[in-house]
Amino acid sequence: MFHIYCPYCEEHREEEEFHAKGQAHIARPADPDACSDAEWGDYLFFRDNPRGIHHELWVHAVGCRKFFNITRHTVTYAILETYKMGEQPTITAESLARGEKAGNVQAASGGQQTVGASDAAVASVKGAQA
Amino acid sequence: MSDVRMFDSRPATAVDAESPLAVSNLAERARRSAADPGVTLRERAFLGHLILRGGAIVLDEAVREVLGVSLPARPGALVHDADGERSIQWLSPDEWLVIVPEGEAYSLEKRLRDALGDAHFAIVDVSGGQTLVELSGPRAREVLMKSTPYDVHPRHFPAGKGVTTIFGKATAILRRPDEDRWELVLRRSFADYCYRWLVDAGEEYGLAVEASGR
Amino acid sequence: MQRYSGFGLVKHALSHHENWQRQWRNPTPKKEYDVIIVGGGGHGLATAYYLAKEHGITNVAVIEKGWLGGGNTARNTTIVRSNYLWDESAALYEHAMKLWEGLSQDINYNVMFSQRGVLNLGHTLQDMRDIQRRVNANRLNGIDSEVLDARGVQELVPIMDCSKNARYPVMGASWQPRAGVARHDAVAWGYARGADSLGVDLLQNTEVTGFKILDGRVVGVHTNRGDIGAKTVGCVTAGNSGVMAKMAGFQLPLESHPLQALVSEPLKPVLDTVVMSNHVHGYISQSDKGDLVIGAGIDGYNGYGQRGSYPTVEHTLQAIVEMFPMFSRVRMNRQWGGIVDTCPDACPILSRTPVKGLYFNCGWGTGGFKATPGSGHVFAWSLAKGQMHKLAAPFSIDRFRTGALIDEHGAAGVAH
Amino acid sequence: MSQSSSQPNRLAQGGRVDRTRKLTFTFNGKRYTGHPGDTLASALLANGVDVVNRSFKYSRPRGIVAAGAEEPNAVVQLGSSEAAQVPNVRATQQALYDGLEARSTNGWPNVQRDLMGSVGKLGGSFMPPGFYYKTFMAPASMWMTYEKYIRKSAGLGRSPVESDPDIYDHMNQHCDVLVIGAGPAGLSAALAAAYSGARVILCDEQEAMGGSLLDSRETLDGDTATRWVDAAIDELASLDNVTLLARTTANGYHDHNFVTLHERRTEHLADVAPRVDGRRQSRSRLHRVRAAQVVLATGAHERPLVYGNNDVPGNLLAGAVSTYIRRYGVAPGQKLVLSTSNDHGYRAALDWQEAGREVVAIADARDNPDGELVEQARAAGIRIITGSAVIEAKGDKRVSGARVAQIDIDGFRVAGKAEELACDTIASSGGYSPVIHLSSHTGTRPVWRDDILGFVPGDVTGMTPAGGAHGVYALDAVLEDGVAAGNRAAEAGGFPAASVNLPRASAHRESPAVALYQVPHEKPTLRAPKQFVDLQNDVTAAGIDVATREGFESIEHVKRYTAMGFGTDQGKLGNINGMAIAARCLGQTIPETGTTVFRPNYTPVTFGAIVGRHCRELFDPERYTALHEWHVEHGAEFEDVGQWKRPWYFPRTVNGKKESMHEAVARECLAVRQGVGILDASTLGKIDIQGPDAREFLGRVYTNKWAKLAPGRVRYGLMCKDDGMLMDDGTTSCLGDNHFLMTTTTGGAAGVLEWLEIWHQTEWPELEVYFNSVTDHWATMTVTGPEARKLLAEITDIDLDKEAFKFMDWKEGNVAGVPARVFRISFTGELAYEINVQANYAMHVWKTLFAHGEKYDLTPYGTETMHVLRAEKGLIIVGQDTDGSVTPEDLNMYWAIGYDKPFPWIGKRALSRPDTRRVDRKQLVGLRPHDPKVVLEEGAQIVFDPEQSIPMTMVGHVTSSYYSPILDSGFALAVVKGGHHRMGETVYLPMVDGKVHAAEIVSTVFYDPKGERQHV
Repeated sequence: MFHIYCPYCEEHREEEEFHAKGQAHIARPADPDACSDAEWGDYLFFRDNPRGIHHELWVHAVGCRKFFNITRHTVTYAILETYKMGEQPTITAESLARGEKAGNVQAASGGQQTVGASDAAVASVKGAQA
Repeated sequence: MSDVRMFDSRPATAVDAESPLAVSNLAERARRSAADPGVTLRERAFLGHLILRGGAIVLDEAVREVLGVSLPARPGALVHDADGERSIQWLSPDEWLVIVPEGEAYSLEKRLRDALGDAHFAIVDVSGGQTLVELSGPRAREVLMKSTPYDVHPRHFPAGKGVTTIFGKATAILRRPDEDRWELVLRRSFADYCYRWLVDAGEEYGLAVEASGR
Repeated sequence: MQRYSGFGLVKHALSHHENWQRQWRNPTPKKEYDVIIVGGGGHGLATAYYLAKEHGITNVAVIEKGWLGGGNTARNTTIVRSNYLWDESAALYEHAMKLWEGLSQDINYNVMFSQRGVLNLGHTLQDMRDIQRRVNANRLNGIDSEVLDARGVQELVPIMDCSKNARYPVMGASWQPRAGVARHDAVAWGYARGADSLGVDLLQNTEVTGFKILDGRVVGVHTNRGDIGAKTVGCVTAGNSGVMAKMAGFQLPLESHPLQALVSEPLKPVLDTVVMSNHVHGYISQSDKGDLVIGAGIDGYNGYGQRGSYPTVEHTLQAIVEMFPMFSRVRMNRQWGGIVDTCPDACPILSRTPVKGLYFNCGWGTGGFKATPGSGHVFAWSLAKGQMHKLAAPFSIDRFRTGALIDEHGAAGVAH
Repeated sequence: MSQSSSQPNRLAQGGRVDRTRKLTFTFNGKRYTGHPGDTLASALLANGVDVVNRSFKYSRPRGIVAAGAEEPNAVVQLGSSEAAQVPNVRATQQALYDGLEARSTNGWPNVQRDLMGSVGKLGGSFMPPGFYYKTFMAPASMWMTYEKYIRKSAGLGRSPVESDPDIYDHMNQHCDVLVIGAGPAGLSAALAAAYSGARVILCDEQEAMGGSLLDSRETLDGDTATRWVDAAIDELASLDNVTLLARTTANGYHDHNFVTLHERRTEHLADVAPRVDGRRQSRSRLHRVRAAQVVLATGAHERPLVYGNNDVPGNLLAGAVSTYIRRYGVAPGQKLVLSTSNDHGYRAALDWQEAGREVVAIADARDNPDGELVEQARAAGIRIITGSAVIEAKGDKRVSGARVAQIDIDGFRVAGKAEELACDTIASSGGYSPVIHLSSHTGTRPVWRDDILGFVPGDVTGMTPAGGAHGVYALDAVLEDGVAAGNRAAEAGGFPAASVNLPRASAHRESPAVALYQVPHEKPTLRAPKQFVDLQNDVTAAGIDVATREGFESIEHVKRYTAMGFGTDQGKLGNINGMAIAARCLGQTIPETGTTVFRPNYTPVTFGAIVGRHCRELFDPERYTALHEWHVEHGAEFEDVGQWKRPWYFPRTVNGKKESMHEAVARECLAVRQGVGILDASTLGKIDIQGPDAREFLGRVYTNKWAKLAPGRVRYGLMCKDDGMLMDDGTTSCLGDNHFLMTTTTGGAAGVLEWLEIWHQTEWPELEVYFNSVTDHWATMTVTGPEARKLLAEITDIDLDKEAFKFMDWKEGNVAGVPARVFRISFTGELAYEINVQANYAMHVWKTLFAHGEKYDLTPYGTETMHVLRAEKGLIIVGQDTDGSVTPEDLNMYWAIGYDKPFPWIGKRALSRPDTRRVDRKQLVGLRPHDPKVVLEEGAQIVFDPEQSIPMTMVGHVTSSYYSPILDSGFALAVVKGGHHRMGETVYLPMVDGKVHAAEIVSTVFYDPKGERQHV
């Protein structure tokens, strides 16, 4: 069972309070009528589904009811970062592939301590990427 | 905001009212209370409950002016006014729960609205939709540990804190107004379930129920 | 191929079992095959078997990154049924059911297909409407299916709590007598042995690391044991299908989720049918070894970890004890997780892809095991003919762009 | 030493049992005695009970092998009454209590004279691994019969057939450091972490804490080790930052350091939990622990050696022999032969001799052992046969001898002539396997270490192994390792490292162990006497050999083909041996062969404990409206709608006879159509929406237009997902220009609120609007029927004049003296008022309505009547008439679709996809059965041609179908392909019983098609 840092409640809470809502950062096309059927189908249904780093949308359903994003490894289940709506991840598959240091794993503001972002976790992430 | 319709839900003349736990018949259970209870349960019915929505900066001044306390801006914070009768609790970055004595909700909402003027905010009366249950006694914390996955250890849950979390299979707001008491704010439709859960969880410690008076 | 029989067993016993042949070879990869199947689970092995047996295509390799049948084939709760709501699904699963019925004899490997019947319980009025709808559709599709009331359920499963006291009393059920369970590992091994004996190369510990694509057409695969050429590649990799699609340069409408299951300690026979409840959310049967085999729900997040979250197990056992209060003192021995690739409409994908010659068979979600023979059979036909089998055609990827979903979620709506 | 006559193997002294008190118990119906402090296993051994079970596959007699969680054989059925039955209890972990009743789980007619045993003896050779896969295939029709007998002979214990009399519960725990295992490593780790100030939980699965120290020969500070254990536990118990959990097994290690601990609270007392001060207590408790750090101090399990007939009762683990002697004061035999690959095994021989029993010989696989314990044995005059091992046990129901021979380990052969030694007990030790099960649960792979001949835990974030769990075995090193681990864990949580005054332990000189798993026999493995690897599942070395010959080369294949490790002991004894044998057969090393992933649970846990209190009336919340008590008092039958209990119908008792549902619903329907009825509609979801952009937001999430809805007005709306499929419907009222009250379906309430929030928070945060649930705040009473106005007028100050208060208006005022919002919306087609009051006053208003309603025969009705009335009007129920594949167009609700709204509202784009544009989509229509007496079955499938053969082409199905009392006929709603263009056509409904109903496609509105009645 995950232990998830809610960036709004500013503390770790049990997974039971949250619901996963699928891949994050999927914007609704601004002009749906201009989308082809294929584009609309892509928006509705097609997802990255990576084995590795996944940015995903969660909601603190039994809590502050806020939606936020989690960067999580889909094999180790290590949560590398949680961040608010409107923010961008500081850890991505690409950043880890570039070998950026664990120091970057800490989010900048407000004690938004990332979970499982120990050297070991990041190393294992890198290992899984290799 | 002038384009919002306020509604005073309380009758001008007294009529019979039933709290969410009326169906649970606390009075009957109170007669079977343990002699030396490890945990005591009491409903504080008919209080005024308001949900306050808006940005902290927008709301703070109005709350200070009307309630005489500053808006608790830290997540999980719970503050009371000077005589301890009125409280305001952080629920989310743009949401607070205000609990006041019976009959005060409407006038409070009105005063807040006046103070807030044209700002973007919302106030919603939910007095009929929830009730407050108080737990006390040396084993109260263990009853809570059986009921919620949230850490209720004093190091983690000092007085002056409140959270929305899981309670059994329902949701509740759990607060700690002071060292000796815990408060549960329960949704009306789940109140009987939560009450039965508490009675079951508390049985082994010796449970006392105090029927609520107004 | 050594034929298996009771007589053979006696003969082998007399020679102290020293003369059993390998059930399959451990071949060196060839440079090129007519068809490569990526994924050595039940579906992939069945595809290879039927390619060889029914279409005479034996220059085939099954490439498996781990051990044969090591994915969801080894991790599911082995329920086999065909009482699906929509015509397209029903036809495909019933096709599988007919193959199940003769499978042990066909492949000379006892897959222990036990037609002990499956009950799908209804606990609300809407459940019962959905059951009636499904049973009526099943009957007109030629699938054995009936509606039982609570008393009928109680007669079939005397140990279940069918009283009005339950939180969600059993109101009735659908009942498919031909449905049942099978021995999951044996399905993979049996198909493997059958395919191998027809000349198929089963390449274990061989991982596909990419597809060789020339002018939009697949010409082979890259593997950790070198490149292997092929004119046709069928990808049957269940939970990893999204990863494979990415290698080939396209996306799929799939999400891979953990699906958990658990077993009790072995018990003397106590439950003779399969009982499933969507509403209280748990399903249960008893294996021939005596374990209660219990299925849990899908975890809400994407996961390739072959494990899920503990609350899912808690909720499942709550459901089981709600239905069978007497199992409260039975003990849970082991839990595990599989990786299920789920489609938005809870139906599989059997489809061509944007890459010519590359076909995908995936998205089976929680329904994969029961479809194994049918899936392999129609996929083999499709690979052999270069066009999708008529039972597979509705399950094209295109449906997510045209909107022609086959929504098996459909039967589960909200109620007033 | 003398021995008690009733317990022939009980030593006169020693051990931690209380000989002054006797406990009586029965095993297989025979009475025995034991003492407090005994396990069932130690008491059985004390009483000289050799055969405790029959094996699973071959029905061979089996005895106790181990003293703890790794025991594979002594799996018994416990319980003195039917409801208290517990299957598959490990006798080695069951504390003895007075009155305990246990039985063997296998053996017919009994374990001593088992008929299957002879079958097993003969049949054993016909049952190689994969036996079932190769047989029982002909004829195909016989499989179900074969299976019946296979099932009968399988299984261990039996489930009770009565409900559990006991209760269980959960405790959610949080700590800085969770220490698993209270042996020397765990105790010292807990002390260090506790002194640092961290919140510590220390748990241990055994009846007493102390682990290996409880039966250790070693001294600490010159005193017995148990003295230090007692002091350490006292110290920990005195600290308020420490929670001690005895009899508590860590059974599952989940993500992010979530660990489940199973505390057996009463199983050592009785088979049904006794009451305390008259209060029920839980039989066991599951602690759900979230630990910042975990110290894994789970110790190690001893590995037996694999030799011929190593399953005959009297073959034990060497460590278990020591445990029984030193902890329980039981010597399980008279004459011992020890076979060992290491120094540690020698302790069994020394303990045995000190207990006054005869050590016949020690067969040491090493050529020149010279460790301290070896010297002690030599000094004690024990015969040591070096370079040798027991290659075969003799005996049937008890060991009668051991064949010992020189062995060539590298050549895997017997190097000399075997000598047969008479004995009744063979102890074996092949070294230790660290207990790594828990760390494996997290998905981490264990790592093989050649220096300790075992797997150690892989890395887990936030987990530190200590002591035997990662191959540290010398006591002084273990204690120090524990302190280091405890400190490391505490420091990770920001606590300062603490020093612990460790007791002095003496260091011992050891001679290195040798890697020995399967012992060679004169005959090749396939022809040798059975050499058991997994005793519970009857997996032999030969079975593994055959599996590898057949091409099962992955260890997972070997496991699955032979069933190795799938027992209730999960291969604690046998897995490493099995892996070593497979590795040898395949010509690989053990790490090349790999290990298998252990899964939760470490030891089995009752379903009840996992369920906790989430059962019976607390299985799932029952949600009540404010009027629930009235409904109960008035005899309502209830329908489960989500978690709500809603009145389904209100049967009256007329002349002592209770109405059927059909009768009650017919009466309720007519009451509404002809008089006045009342419905508790409080369960509908209600969402308060405030903000300057509220109206804009509604326009985006509903399909229809909201721009012009004036305050005081109400509108019905449809909500779609972006795939164009209907997800919810309801009315929304304009309370003020910036203030709306949305209603949702009962089942959709939570989902719709989340739906609004997700769009607001993720896509349109710039819109100024707030959503709040007010579902529970308001109670809603629908008063409907031609007499509704008259009734309501009696108790309200609202002007109900039809011009002043029109259909789809809402008004404020008092009802029964209570402030109310009243909405003129109708789900029945009749004149209707939905009265909303604050829920605390609902009962007063409801009762007042009835007080005044008597003269109008005010009739309460439930959901069934509501359904009939709305269906007569063609009003849909989302989830019944729709199913996630239905668009508003399919429902012919073009009037509620704002194609030209400026914002591309949710669901709009999808309506122009090829599939949603199809003209032959399934569309909602009415069906009028040709025979008006027929009420079509809901879910009946529709065909155009009833004569076709199966499989038929189905074109739709019935979604709602009722008898209409007002029309005195059956009627239905259905979806039919292209139905909107097929009005008047006849369709057919072939039923299960062979009947085929014919029905005409008609409008969905069956009653009052012009809608005049609701406008009065």
